[in-house]
Amino acid sequence: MIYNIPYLAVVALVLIGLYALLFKRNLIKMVIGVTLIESGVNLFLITLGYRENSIAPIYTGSPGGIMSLPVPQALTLTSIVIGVAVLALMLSLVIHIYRHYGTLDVRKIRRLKE
Amino acid sequence: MVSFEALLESLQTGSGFWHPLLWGIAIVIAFFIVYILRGLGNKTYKKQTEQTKSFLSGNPEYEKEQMHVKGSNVYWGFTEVLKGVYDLLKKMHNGNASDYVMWFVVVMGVLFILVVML
Amino acid sequence: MSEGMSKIVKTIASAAFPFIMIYGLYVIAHGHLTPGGGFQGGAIVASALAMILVAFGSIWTMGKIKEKQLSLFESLGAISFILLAFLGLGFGTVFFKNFLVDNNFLFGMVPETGSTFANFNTGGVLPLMNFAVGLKVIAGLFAIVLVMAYAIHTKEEKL
Amino acid sequence: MNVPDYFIPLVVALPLLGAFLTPLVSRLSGKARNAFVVIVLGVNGILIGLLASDILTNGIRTYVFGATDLSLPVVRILFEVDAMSVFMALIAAILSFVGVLYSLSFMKEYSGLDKFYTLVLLMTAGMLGMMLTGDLFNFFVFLEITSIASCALIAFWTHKGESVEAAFKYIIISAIGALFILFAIALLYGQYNALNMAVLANSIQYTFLDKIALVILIAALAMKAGLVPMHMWLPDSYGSAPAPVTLILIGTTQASLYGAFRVIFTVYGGVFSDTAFASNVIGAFLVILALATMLIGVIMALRQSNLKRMIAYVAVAEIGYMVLGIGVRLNAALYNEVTQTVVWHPYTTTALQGSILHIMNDALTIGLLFLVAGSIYYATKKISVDQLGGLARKMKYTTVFFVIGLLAAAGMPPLNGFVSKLLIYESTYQLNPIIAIVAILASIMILAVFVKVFHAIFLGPEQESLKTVKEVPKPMLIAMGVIVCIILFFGLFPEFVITNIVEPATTAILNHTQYIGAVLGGV
Repeated sequence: MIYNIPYLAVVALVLIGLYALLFKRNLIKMVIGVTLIESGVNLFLITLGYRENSIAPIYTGSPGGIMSLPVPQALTLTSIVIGVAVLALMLSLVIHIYRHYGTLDVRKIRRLKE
Repeated sequence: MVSFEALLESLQTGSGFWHPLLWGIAIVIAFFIVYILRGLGNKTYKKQTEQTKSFLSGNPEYEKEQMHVKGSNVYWGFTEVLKGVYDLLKKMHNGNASDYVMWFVVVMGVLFILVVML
Repeated sequence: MSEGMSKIVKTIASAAFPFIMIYGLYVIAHGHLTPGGGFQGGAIVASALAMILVAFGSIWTMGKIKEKQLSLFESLGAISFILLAFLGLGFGTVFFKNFLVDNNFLFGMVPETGSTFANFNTGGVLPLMNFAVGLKVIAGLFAIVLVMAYAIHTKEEKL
Repeated sequence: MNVPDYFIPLVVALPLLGAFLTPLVSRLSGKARNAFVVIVLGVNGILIGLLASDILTNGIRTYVFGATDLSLPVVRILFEVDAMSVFMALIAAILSFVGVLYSLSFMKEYSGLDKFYTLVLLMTAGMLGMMLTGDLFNFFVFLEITSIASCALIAFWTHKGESVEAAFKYIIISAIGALFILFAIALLYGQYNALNMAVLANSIQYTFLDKIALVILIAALAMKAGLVPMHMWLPDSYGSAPAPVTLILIGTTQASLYGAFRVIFTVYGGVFSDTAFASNVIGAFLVILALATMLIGVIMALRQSNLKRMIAYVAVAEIGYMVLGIGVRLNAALYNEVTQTVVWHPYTTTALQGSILHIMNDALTIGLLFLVAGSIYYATKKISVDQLGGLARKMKYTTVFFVIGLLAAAGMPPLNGFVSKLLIYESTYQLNPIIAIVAILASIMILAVFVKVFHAIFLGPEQESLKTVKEVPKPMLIAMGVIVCIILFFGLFPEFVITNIVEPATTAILNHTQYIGAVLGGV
């Protein structure tokens, strides 16, 4: 059971992120929702790479024994880098939207519809 | 390089075929027929007579600029008949970013039920 | 934010800045030996720069460094990364080939397999790529933060 | 023609290098930058052409990054190029080259052009990476690169609120889609310890987690490709972006569609050739969504007054035709009790051929129509069909291009849309006549939409406000002319195109064992 807690956290993070995206009206909160989903997925990747009683995959002065998988960590890092870029882009777009619309309410930012 | 014969092969679709040369000939013939028909009409066409004026059920003709039907009005009747459909679609395309995500979740849910549950 | 914060904050930020900077550069330089590398170290350095930005205000920072210079550094970092990949094609016949490894010259040592002590002079092109990525990340992240801070400032001015 | 191995990474690396060199080159002068970008994309197009001619005759090829051999296939980054990949890469090459050529004069009066061209090159690199990669995680990375670059390009006109709004919606959709794709990739990785598509396809078991991964991948890629009811971002972003950006955006949506092809027919190819039931269910679902896509696309297009939005809705409808091929292929799978295998009717292959050919045709025709809309905006600064009229008097080349585009989009012979749609109608009719009827109806309505546009914009008397309108400059006309030439070629010589490009692509996408064998050596 204790090993399932990270997976439960993943599900919780993704669901909270989706909740924020679906039901929160503030654009900043929607952006936070996206980053929450991203954290959930990253946590999932990291958890997949863990092996019981393993050490970090660094050879420098390592005590020996099982190492956790380095590949998911590399994937997570890539995903974090991409996440930073997406986050920066979303926030700058929010700044621009606020300038044009004077509001951050997602229900009022609907000039493009139908 | 591409040989010319390779270009001219015909496409078989099962119940029909497509040959570039045949189609080319057909288009030329069609243009020829159109030209002849136009020539037939051209003979009896006389400029600056009653014949060239349009007849609008006896109503006076407006200036050409006023007669141009604007883009939004072209399919007025069609959109009027399908008003119910359009109202539904308008409700669907409401431009709310949250709803865009909601549709994704809905489709994922339906596919989940179809693929995993069944 | 545009005016900068109090004298205390400015002094402490100036004092902390070199340490964070050195730590970030350490992480970049040791990317091939420890967890870390170009992006992580670059993010640390960029956060140090962001601290200075918050402490001293965006106008002061804009006076010191322009966004154009930053984007120049950013593209230099990206170009050196891609060029290293292309050099792999030139020297080793394969794209991204680690052509520097095993030459006993620059980062050319091959470490023993298994648990060893850190030998900085290993890794082939990896440290160089880390430097390139680090440069790009420092410039890129700082440019983003700077432009955002400046954009908020111009908005305040308008109202 | 045989090309050396390094052409494969060069195709992606060259635009990437060009993208980062562009800010430096543009410090010299604007002309130097323009020439540089055009040369980079032109050379890249030639490379893709050579690579395509090699792959189409000699078959599948792989390229391993950073090593000469594939000692560790599970970890190494790998490009795997088959006929389907190069088919898509050809589209990307055409679209990006024409888009840049067009923007030479279209974007002239705007500032920040070095960033514009950098982003265009980045987007091209990302698009090509998605099409050529043989690794699911790489696919995700390139998908994100493409999304970020294209989002920044959609918001290029930051002085317009609509552009920024569309870009925000686009990035939300892209981020969610890409994150869920990453989640699905993680599910697959956790089970099979591999990210390589060939390795995954070789070892996939269709367990419970695989089913979830399939659901997520199909839904997310379909959203990125713009399938109803997840299409709403598409008219927003297509309608608000600058015209050349829209042209390249078509390529990115089709790259996502290519991802769906790859996932369904390659990664899950082995699953679907063992069990017919799952394939039938997903196929039926995709067919229904494809039909809805066609109908809703055209019905919404009919009442638009914004020209670019209208074409964008027609683009949505065209996506339906492409997905229809996948759906029909999956739905018509039959389990043969005697031989214990899944068999397909030959017409499903024809349907898939039609769909794959339609990917190319859609890129060309819808792209041409967007370019025409951009030309009209460039010449008149108006985009609403209500404010336009009588433009045929002033812009005769543009009018001709529009007529060709509208006939091609509606599937009139002898233009390219006819061939692919004919293949789709004939093959889907054998599955269920209703599908073909709906497809034909949608085609007719596309014609109706464009006849309306043609009447409203080009015909009629000269408008008072449009007296000073001039024909657009030469680079834009050349860009449109290039597309028109390709359209005419595809329309006149369909058999040539189908035997030489589309059939190899269809065979490649359907033959997942060959794809696996290229990496694992004929397991």
